[in-house]
Amino acid sequence: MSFVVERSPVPGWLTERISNRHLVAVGIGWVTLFFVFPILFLVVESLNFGDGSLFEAYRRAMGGVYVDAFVRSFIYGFVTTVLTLVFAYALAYYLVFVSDRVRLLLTLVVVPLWVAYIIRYFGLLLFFSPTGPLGELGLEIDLLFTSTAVVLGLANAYLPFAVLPIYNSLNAIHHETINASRVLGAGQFRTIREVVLPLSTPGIVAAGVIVFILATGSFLGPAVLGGPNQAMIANEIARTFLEAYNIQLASALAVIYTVLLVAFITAFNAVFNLQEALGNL
Amino acid sequence: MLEVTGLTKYYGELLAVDDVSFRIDEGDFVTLLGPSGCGKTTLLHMIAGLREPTDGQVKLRGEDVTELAPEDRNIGMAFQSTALFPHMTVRENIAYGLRMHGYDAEERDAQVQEFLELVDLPDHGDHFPDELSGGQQQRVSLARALAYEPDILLLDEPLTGLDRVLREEMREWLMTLQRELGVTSLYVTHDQEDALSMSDKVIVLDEGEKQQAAHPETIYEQPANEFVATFVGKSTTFDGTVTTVNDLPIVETESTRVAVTGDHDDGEDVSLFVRPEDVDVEPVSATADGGTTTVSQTGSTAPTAAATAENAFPGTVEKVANLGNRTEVTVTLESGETALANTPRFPDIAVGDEVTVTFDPESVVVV
Amino acid sequence: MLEVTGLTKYYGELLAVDDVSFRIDEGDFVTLLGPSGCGKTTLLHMIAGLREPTDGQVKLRGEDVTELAPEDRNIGMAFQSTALFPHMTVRENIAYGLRMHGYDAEERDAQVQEFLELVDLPDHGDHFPDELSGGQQQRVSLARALAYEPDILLLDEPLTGLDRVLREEMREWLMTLQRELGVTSLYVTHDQEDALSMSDKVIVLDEGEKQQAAHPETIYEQPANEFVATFVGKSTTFDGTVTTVNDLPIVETESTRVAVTGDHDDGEDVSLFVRPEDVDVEPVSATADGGTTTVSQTGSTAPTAAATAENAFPGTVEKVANLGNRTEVTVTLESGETALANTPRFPDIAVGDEVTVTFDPESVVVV
Amino acid sequence: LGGESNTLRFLGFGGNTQESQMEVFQRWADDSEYEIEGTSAGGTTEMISMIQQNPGEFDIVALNDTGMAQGQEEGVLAPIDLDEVPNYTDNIRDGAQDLTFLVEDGETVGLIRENGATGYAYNTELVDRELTSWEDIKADEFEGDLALLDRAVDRFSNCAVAIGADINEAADDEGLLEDVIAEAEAQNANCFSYWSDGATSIQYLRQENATVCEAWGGRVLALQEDGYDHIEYVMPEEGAMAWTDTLAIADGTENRETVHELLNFTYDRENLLDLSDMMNYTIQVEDPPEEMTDLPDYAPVEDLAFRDWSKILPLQDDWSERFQEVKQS
Amino acid sequence: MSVTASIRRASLVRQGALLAVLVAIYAFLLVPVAVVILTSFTGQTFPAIPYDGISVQWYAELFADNQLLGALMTSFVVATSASLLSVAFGTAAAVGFVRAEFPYKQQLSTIMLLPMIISPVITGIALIRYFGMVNVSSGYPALIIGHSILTVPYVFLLVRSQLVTFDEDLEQASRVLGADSTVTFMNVTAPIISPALLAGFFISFVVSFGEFTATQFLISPGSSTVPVEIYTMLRTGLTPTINALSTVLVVIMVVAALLSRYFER
Ligand SMILES: Nc1ncnc2c1ncn2[C@@H]1O[C@H](COP(=O)(O)OP(=O)(O)OP(=O)(O)O)[C@@H](O)[C@H]1O
Ligand SMILES: Nc1ncnc2c1ncn2[C@@H]1O[C@H](COP(=O)(O)OP(=O)(O)OP(=O)(O)O)[C@@H](O)[C@H]1O
Ligand SMILES: [Mg+2]
Ligand SMILES: [Mg+2]
Repeated sequence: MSFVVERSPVPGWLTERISNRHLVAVGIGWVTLFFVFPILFLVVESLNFGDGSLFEAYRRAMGGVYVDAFVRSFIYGFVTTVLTLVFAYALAYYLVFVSDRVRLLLTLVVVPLWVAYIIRYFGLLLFFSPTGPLGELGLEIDLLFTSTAVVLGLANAYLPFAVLPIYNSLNAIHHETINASRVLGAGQFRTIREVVLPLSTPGIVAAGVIVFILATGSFLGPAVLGGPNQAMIANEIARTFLEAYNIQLASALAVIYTVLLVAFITAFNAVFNLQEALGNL
Repeated sequence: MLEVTGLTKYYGELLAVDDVSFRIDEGDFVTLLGPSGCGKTTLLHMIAGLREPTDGQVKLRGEDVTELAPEDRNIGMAFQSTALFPHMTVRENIAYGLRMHGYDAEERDAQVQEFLELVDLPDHGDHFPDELSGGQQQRVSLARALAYEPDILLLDEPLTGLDRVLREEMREWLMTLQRELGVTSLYVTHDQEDALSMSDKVIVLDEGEKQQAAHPETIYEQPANEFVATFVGKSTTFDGTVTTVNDLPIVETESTRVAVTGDHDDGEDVSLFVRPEDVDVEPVSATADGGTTTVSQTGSTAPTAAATAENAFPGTVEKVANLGNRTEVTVTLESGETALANTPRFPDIAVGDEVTVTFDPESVVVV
Repeated sequence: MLEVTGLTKYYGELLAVDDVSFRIDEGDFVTLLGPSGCGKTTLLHMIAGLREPTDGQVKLRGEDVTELAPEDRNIGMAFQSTALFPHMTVRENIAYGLRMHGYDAEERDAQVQEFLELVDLPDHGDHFPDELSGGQQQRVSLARALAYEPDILLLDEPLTGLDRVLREEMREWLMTLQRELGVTSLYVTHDQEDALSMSDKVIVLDEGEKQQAAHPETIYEQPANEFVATFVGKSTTFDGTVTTVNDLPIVETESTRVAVTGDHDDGEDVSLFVRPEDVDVEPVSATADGGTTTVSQTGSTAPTAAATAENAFPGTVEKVANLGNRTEVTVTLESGETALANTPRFPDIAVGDEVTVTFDPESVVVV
Repeated sequence: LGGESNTLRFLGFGGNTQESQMEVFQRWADDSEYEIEGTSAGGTTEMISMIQQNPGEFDIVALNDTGMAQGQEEGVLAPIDLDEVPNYTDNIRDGAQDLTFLVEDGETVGLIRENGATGYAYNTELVDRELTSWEDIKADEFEGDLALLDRAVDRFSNCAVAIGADINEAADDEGLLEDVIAEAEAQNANCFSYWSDGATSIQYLRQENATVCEAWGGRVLALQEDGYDHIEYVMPEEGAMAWTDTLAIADGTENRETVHELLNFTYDRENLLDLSDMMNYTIQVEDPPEEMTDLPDYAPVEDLAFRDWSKILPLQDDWSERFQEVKQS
Repeated sequence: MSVTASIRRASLVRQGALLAVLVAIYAFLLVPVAVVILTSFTGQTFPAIPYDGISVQWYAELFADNQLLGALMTSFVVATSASLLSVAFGTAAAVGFVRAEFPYKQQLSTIMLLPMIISPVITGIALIRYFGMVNVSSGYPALIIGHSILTVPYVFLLVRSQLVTFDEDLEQASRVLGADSTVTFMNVTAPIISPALLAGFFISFVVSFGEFTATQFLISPGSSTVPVEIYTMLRTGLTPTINALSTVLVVIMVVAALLSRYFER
C-alpha cells in the first residue's frame, strides 16, 4: 500500500508561485552560499596584501616541489583513472551480461565504501608488508612506497565509484543491438569493440571524470602507501597549511590546482559531452 | 534453402517452441504468423544462432548450421526495434555488415550507396538513426540486413509500432524490394493482414506449435483447425454434428441447422466458420413477406431452410461499427450464436433492428 | 457542455493550434481526427489546463475555465501512454482521483469496486500496472479517469500501440462504456476507423486548423475539402474542370473525362474522389466483346463513355494486396491516374493484367 | 554544546600519553564536583585551530614545543599564575621551568611535562651488528629499509646533531644550514618513507617495512612490551633532538582557578612519577628515581639542548619547503 | 536480468577466462576489506593478521569504547542529516534544471558540480575560515552543512539523469485527477524517482560517512566523526577496535542489502 498525500503541506498561494526557476535558484543558492563564497574568500586569502607582490604566494607555488607535486598528481590521476576504468569495465560487463547474481556482486562492489579510506589503505599496507599474508607465504613483493603502490591503492579505493556509472550505461544498451552486430558478422570481441564499448562511452566518461577528480586530489593514498617521492598536491597543500602554517601559500596552491582541474575538465568537455555523460552516474 | 527440423526450445520449464519443422525454398517470402508470446522470436533467434535450441536442427543451403555462431551463418536480420547502432550514421550502419564480411573500402562505398538508393534514402547517409522517422529507420535496418547479400533475410515484426498509414506504405515497399532482390525471406508477424498480403506461404504458430503451413488463400479459405480459422480473420462460428438430409450435408448444432457443402461423414463433430464478408444482413421488414421472421428454426423443429441453397437465420442487431469502406454488423441469432456480417458502408441498419442473416453453404468452412 | 472559442497556441514561432472553435453537447462522443503532429494533443492539453493557450477561451458548463489550474477543472483524461502510476496498485490508481476530490474512504472503496467491475477487471485491483496487458492497462486508465465522475472525459489516442485484435475489442468496449455512463467525451485519434466507428461527431484537424466538423457519414461521403477526402479513407483522385455534355455534368481532366452527378458550374476547377469500395475491376478478357480495351480514352479524343451511366477506364494492374476479407487492387489507368479498387477476397487478378475499372457517377465526390 | 560549568575540557594528542594524563586528572576529579572530558586532535595545527574555532570550549591543553610556539603566536594560550601551582615550582627542576617556549613576555604560559629524544630503532633479527651512531643508518645495506620522521624542523635538528652542530645556530648561519641539509640528503638516500606520527614508525618496524626507523623511545619500549623485543632502541652517540610536551591553559577558559588547582594536583610528585611510568618518558623531577634514569632516552635537563622557537618558528615555512626538496633529491 | 544469448554462447574457454579476470578484480577490490575483517580478530593490541588464534576481545572493547561509539553516533547523525539536505537541495536543483528553460542553463549547472571537482582539502579550509566569518559554529552545524555541500553533486547528477527519463504524462495525469503540483510531486514524482533519491542518499551517506579530509577542519570537541577519530588514533596507534567497527558496518551493510530483496515487491 503506497502512501498517498491528500492535502498539500504548502499553502496554495505559495505552490502557485514556486516555479522551476525558483527550484534552480534554491539549489544554486545553497551551493553558492556555502561553497562558492568560501572558495572566493580563499582566493582573496591567497593574495598577498602585505609587503611585496600581490601574487607572492603564486610565485612561490610555481617553484620546484610544487610543480613536481602538480605534475605527479595529474600523472597519478591519469594512470589511476585508466587502470580503474579497465577493472571497472570488466566488472560491470560481467555483471550486466553474464552474471545471475547481480545484487550480491553489486553489494560487494560497494562494501568497501563502509570502511574508512585510511583503514583500507592500512589493509593494503599490511597485506603487502613482509609480515603480511604474502610475506608469510614467502612471496617477496617490493611494491610498497612506490608510485605503483600509490596508483594501485587509489585504483582500489575509487573502483566502486567507477563501476556504478559504467554498470548503468551498459545496462542501458539495447540487447538487440548486440544481437544485430552478431548477425551482421561480428564476433564477440569485435562486437564489444564496435558496439558495446562505444555505446557505453557515457558511463566510461562519467566514471573517468569522477575517478580522475578523486584520484588527482588524493591525500591519504600517497601518505600511507607512498614514499618520499610520491607526495601529491593535496599532501603539499595540507603540509603548507598544517606544518608550515602558511595559509596564503596553501590557498594559492588550492586555487592553482582548481583552475588546472577545471581547465582540464573543460577541455575534456569539448571532446565529450560531459553533462550528458555525468548524468549516467 | 532453409530447412528447420524438430526445432524445440525450453526456457526452464516453459516450452516456448515445440518440435517445429518447415522448409523455405530459394527466393520465397514466407511468413510466420502467430499471437504474441507464441514463440516466433524464439524460433527466429534459433535460426539466426542467437539462441541455442534445446533440440532440433537448422540447415542453410543444405549445410547443418545448428552449432554455428550467428556471425558465421551469413544471415540478414531486421529487428522489431530496428536495433540500429545509435552511435553510427546511417552509412556506417549499412557498412557495418560489409566490413564484417570483408568487403574492401571501395566495394563497401559502392554497395552502401546502392542500398541507400534502393531504400529511397540516398541523401540520408550521414544522418544518425535518431534523426530519422520510424519508417525511415526501418528501411535503414533493412538496407543494413541486405547490403552484404545474405543467404536469407529474417524479419522480426519490422512493421509493429508504425501507424496504419505508414505501415501500409512500408508493406508495399518491402514486397517490392524483396521481389527486386529475390532474397529468400522469413517474416515474423502477429498481423494477419501482413501475412496474407505479402507471403508465398504462411506458417501459423500457436503456443510454440506449428498449426498450418500453406498459401495465404488456403490459410484463409481452408483453415486447418479452429485456431487458424479464428486467428486469421474474423468468423461466425457454429459447433455441431454432421447429418445428411436429402443427400445434402447438414450440420446440426444445439439449436439450429446449417447447410454446408463437401464430403463429410455422418455423425462427425465439426466446427463451422463463415467469414463476415460472406454473410448478408437484411432488415426483416424489407423481405417480401413482411411481418415476422421469414424462417423460423428455433428449438429442434425440422429445418425448413436446410434443403434450400441458402442458410438464413433471424436475429437482432447487437452492434454496428462503421469502418469507412464497410460496416461491421454484429447480430445475435435467435438460436443463440453471434453472427458477424460486413455490409456496404453506412447501411440503414441500427442496433436493435430485427434482421435476417443469410450465407451460402459454399462459403461455410467445415473443420 | 464544452465550448472552445478561438483557441490558439504558438510554440515559439510554430503555430501548433490555429484559432480552433467548436462545442460539444452533453453526453456526446466527439472525435478529433488528424495526422500526427497536427496539434491534437496540444488542443486537448489546453482544454485540460495542462498548457496555457496563447489565445482563446475554454468554457465548461458555461463557465470560463481558461485560467483555472488542471486540478480545478473536474476533467477526466486518459493518456496515450496510459500514464498509470507504476508504484500504485490498480485499486490505488483508481482511488487517487477520488482522494483528490475528497471522497471519504467508504465512498472511495465502493466507487473503486464499481469501476473495477465496470471495466471488467473485478479481480485485478491488487495488481500493479506492469502486471497487466496493454488492453487491461487502458481499461484501468479509463476507470481512473471516470471514477470521480468528471464533467467531461478527454481521451488522447488511448488505443494507439495496441495490436489490431485488441484494438477492435477495446473500441467496442469503450463505446459501450461511454453509452452506459453517458459521459461527454472528446476522443483524439489519427485513426479514421476509430473516428468513423465511434463518434457522434468528427472534427478533422490539419496543421492546427479545423477542416471539417460533422457526422461520420458526412465526413466520409461529403468531405469538405481535399485534405478530408484523402485523409479519411483511401480514394482514387482526379483533378479537372466541369463541363456539361448532354445535360449531364462531366469533369474533364488532362487526359480523360469522368461523369459525375449533382449541380456544378461549368468551368469550375474541381477534384474528384472515388472510394475503392465503389470501384469495380474486371479483366478485359472477361468483358463481353473480348479482345482489347472496351473503351479507349487515350489522348484528348472525344470520350465515348461520358454520356453513359457508368465511368469505365482501361488500365494495367500494378499491385494486388490480399487483406483477408477483401483485396485491394491498384490499377494504373491508361490516362495516367492511379485507381484503387476493392474486390472480393483472392480475385483472379494478377499484377500486369489488363483490366477495366468502372464506377458509378453517383459515387464520385466532387470537391 | 557549550561545556557545562562543572566540566573541564582537556585537549590532547590522544593515545597513551592522553590516557595517562586523564588517569591522573581523574584522581583529582574523583575528589571534586568536576568532571573532566578529554578530546584529542590529529596534530598541532588541528589543536590550535580547534581552540580558535571553539572559544571557551577548552580549559586545558597538552602541546608539544612546536605547538607551544605556534600557540603563542596564534594567541590561544592564557598565562599561568605559578603562585597557584606551588607543586610545579617545588618538584620540577629549575632549569626546566624557563625554557623559551614556556615563557611569553616574561609570563609563564606552559608547564613542562614529559620530554624525550628522537633516536632510532632497528630490527636486530635483520641486522647482525650493533648500531650506535647516526652514521650507521646511512649504510648501503639499509637502502629502502630506513624510515625517518616527516617534520622539517625535527629532521633538521637530528641532522644538526649528527654533524655535531646546534640547530639554533644553523638558524642564523646559512652555511651551517647547508651542511645540515646535506646531511639530511645523505640520510634521505636510504629512506623509503617519512612517518608523521609515532604509531606509523612502530607500524613500520612491526610490519618489517622498515629495518631501521627513527623513533621515540617510549614507543619502542611499549613495542618491546608487546613482545617485539628484537626491536632495539638506539640513542645515537652523537646525541638526538629533544622534544617536550607541556600543559597549558586555553585562552578563554571560564575555569581559570579550577584549572590551576588541577595543574597543581598534577604536579604532585607522586603523580608525576606515575605519569612518567605510564608514559615511558622522562619528567624533569628533582631526584629522579632509578626507573626513570633507566629509560633509554633519559637525560637531565642540563644535558639537553632545546630549540629556540623564537628563531626557528619564522623559518619553519622555508625549512618545510627545503625539506620537501631533500625528500625529492 | 536478462542475458544476451549471443554472449552466453561464447566458448567455455572464454567464459573461464572472463571469470578468472573477474575473480582477480574482486580479490583486488576486497583485499583491504578482507584484511580489515581478519585483523579485527587479532589477539594483539594492534591490527595484525591473527596467525595464531582469533579473539573477539576487540569487539568487546568496541562496545565499551564510548569515545568511538560517540564518534559513530556523530558520523551517523551528520551523514543522515547531510544526506537529507543534499537530497532536498540536489533534487530541487535537478527538477529545476530539467524542467525549466533559461539562458546559460548548461553553464550554471556546472556550479552544482563544483564541490565534487574541488579537492576536499580546499573545501575544508575554505569552509572553516568562512564559517568563522559568518558565525556558523564548528561541530554539527559546520559538519552537516559542509558534508551536504560535498555530497550534493552526487544527488544532483543521479536525480537529473533519472528525471530525464521520467514520463511527464504521469504528473499531468495527477494534475488532471485533482492534485496540485506539490501533492503531485509527493505522490507521483518522488516515489517514481525514488531509486535515484535512494541512490543519492546512499552515495551521500557513504561519502559523508567516510569523509576525512575536509571534516578534520570542521569538527568541534564532542562532535568528532569516525574517520577523524581514526586519524587521531593514528598518531598514537590504531587499536583493532576500529577494525571491529569496520567489520560490524560491513556486515550490517551486506545483510541489509540481501534482506532488502525480500522487502521488494
Ligand atoms: N529469455 C527468456 N527466458 C524465459 N522465457 C522466455 C525468454 N524469452 C521468451 N520467453 C518466453 O517464451 C515464450 C515465447 O516468447 P517469444 O519472445 O518467442 O514470443 P513471440 O512470439 O516473439 O511474442 P511477441 O509477438 O510478443 O514478440 C513467451 O512465453 C515468453 O515469455
Ligand atoms: N512543448 C513543445 N514545444 C515545441 N513544439 C511542440 C511542443 N509540443 C508539441 N510541439 C509541436 O507542435 C505540433 C503539434 O504537436 P502535438 O503534440 O499537439 O501533435 P499531435 O497532433 O498530438 O501529434 P501526435 O498524433 O503525433 O501525437 C508539432 O509540430 C509538435 O512538434
Ligand atoms: Mg517477438
Ligand atoms: Mg499527440
